[in-house]
Amino acid sequence: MSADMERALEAALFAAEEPMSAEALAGFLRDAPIEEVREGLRALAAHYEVRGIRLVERGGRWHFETAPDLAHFLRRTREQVRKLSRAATEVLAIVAYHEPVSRAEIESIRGVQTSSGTLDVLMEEGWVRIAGRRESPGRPTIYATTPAFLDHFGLASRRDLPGIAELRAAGLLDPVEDAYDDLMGAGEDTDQSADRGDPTDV
Amino acid sequence: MSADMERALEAALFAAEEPMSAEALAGFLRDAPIEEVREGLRALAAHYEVRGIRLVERGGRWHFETAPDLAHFLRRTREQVRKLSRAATEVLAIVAYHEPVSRAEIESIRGVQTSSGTLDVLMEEGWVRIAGRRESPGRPTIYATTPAFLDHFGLASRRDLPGIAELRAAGLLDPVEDAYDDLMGAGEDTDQSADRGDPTDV
Amino acid sequence: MSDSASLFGEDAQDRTRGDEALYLELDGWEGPLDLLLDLARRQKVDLRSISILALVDQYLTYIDEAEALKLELAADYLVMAAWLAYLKSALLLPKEEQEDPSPEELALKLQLRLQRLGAMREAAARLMGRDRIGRDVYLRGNPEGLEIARRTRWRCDQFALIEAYGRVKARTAPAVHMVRERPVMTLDSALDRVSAMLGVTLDWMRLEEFLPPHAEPRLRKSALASSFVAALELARLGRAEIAQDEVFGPLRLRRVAG
Repeated sequence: MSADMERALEAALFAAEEPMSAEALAGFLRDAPIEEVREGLRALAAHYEVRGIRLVERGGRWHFETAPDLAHFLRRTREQVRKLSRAATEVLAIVAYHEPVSRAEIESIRGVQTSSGTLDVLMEEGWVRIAGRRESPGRPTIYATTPAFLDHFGLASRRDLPGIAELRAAGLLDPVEDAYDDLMGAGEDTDQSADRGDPTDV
Repeated sequence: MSADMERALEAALFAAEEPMSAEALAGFLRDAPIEEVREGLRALAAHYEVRGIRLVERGGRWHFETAPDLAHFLRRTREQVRKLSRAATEVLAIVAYHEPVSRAEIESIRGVQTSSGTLDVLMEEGWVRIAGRRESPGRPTIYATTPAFLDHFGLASRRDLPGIAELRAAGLLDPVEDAYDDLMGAGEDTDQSADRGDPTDV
Repeated sequence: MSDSASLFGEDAQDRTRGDEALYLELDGWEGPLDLLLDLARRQKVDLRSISILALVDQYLTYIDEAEALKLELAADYLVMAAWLAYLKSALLLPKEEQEDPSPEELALKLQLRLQRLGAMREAAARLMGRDRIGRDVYLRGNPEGLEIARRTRWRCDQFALIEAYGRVKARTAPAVHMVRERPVMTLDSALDRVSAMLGVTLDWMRLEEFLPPHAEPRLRKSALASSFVAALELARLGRAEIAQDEVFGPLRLRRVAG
């Protein structure tokens, strides 16, 4: 078996658009003797045995394919980091503060309908999990946070989440604070409060 | 360089539908160090040197192709490349050796008007692209070659264009006016000729 | 063709055909410069050392014979012929009668142009002769393809989380709406004030004259609104008449006597 035969078979099989039989290959190679072609194919297959691609025979026809143990190199995941949407952040916060909660409870706390995609995003990210079903009419699915959630947000436990009193002290319940100010007749910030807009329509 | 790296590169390049840069390949190989990838590519290319297929670099991107000496086995069934007209081959050569180049410059070299169809054919083939406009009076469109041009003609880079170094050394890529000034040894107006920019008025 | 010297064209692409064939190839030329290049190559010397005078003669002879054969020549071939005839006569003139640019300069530039075209013709031939994909080398017939999946990683931090909860709580807390006390003139007091003032005079008065003087702006606005409604009410009761001479003009008011 000549090296030329092996090279010619290699090129022909590489360029072929579909698997080729030994007979078809012999036709390419100036009608080379079929036995030489078969021998060449075996030698070629042996050469590729240890490489990243392999020469395989399926139903009498030969083709190159990538080695199966390398399949994971042919796929690549490109990661794209994006800021979690406002809606998703709110849902995540509600799950964290109230877990376990059903979707209906989340909606009633948020005061807005929650798209199912929002919970999916949080579960895909590994921050929220399904925590079973509530033993109440309709047996709704209930959701809770995961250990990965605590890790990511730097919380030792859910007890680390600030309480309502702390939130208010931190000014995180601002719109309510303003209403309180108004009640107390805080004088000159009328214009400011006019600018703020309706705090309920968010 | 590990055998694993070589195998993984081999598989990825085999499976790829387009030429791949070392950077893109590194992305598939779990962000392997780029130097290891380059080293692997060189080793792989060396391995295939004597075989029926070859690993080649074109414009910084790598692909496998059949060895050129085996063309006669493969031509039979493969579609022949479209034959370019003489005008088109000349225009292509002028774009490649002079890029970026305006249509007026092409015409001044050929001494004949270039039909817009000629450039269209080359752009359709994917070998020539519009490379912006020249910042000179009339802001003419300028043309350059593409990575597909390098691929098709088996050029690692434009430096591989046949004879380009000799042509440049002989001044044959300079406009006639510059060459004339050089020949006349016009010492004092070198600056002028450098400023001239638009070599179309020959 | 193998070496760089051939780039200058002495042996490149020499069309080996007889002179008779030459005349039948008129369509084959890519313009007069192309014809000149081919004629120059027939001199079998480096393009740098061709004789321009001989080349001009060859070209003019070619054009003459083509015309004798009644071949149709495109205008640019004739323009080139005229220019070359001029160049030839200028080259033969005594030096002192020459103008600028000199015929030598023109001849040299023509030679430079021919060299450049020759170089590109040669380059094109060598380019086309390379191992080309689809003709000499082939790509993989049926590649499996590589797959790039996109995955989004979400970014969020503790502060954003807690702030979001605060936002939800603030939004859904029972809303308390407070109306701040503000200086107003009620409709009743406006009615009293306007009817009292109307009693003082029978003349037309502008509505603004019924407003309390020196009132602060917000009170003045309220008083204007209330007084206007009061005026309408008095008019309805037949106790006053209202006039306005033009759109947005001053509203005037007077008591209906009786």
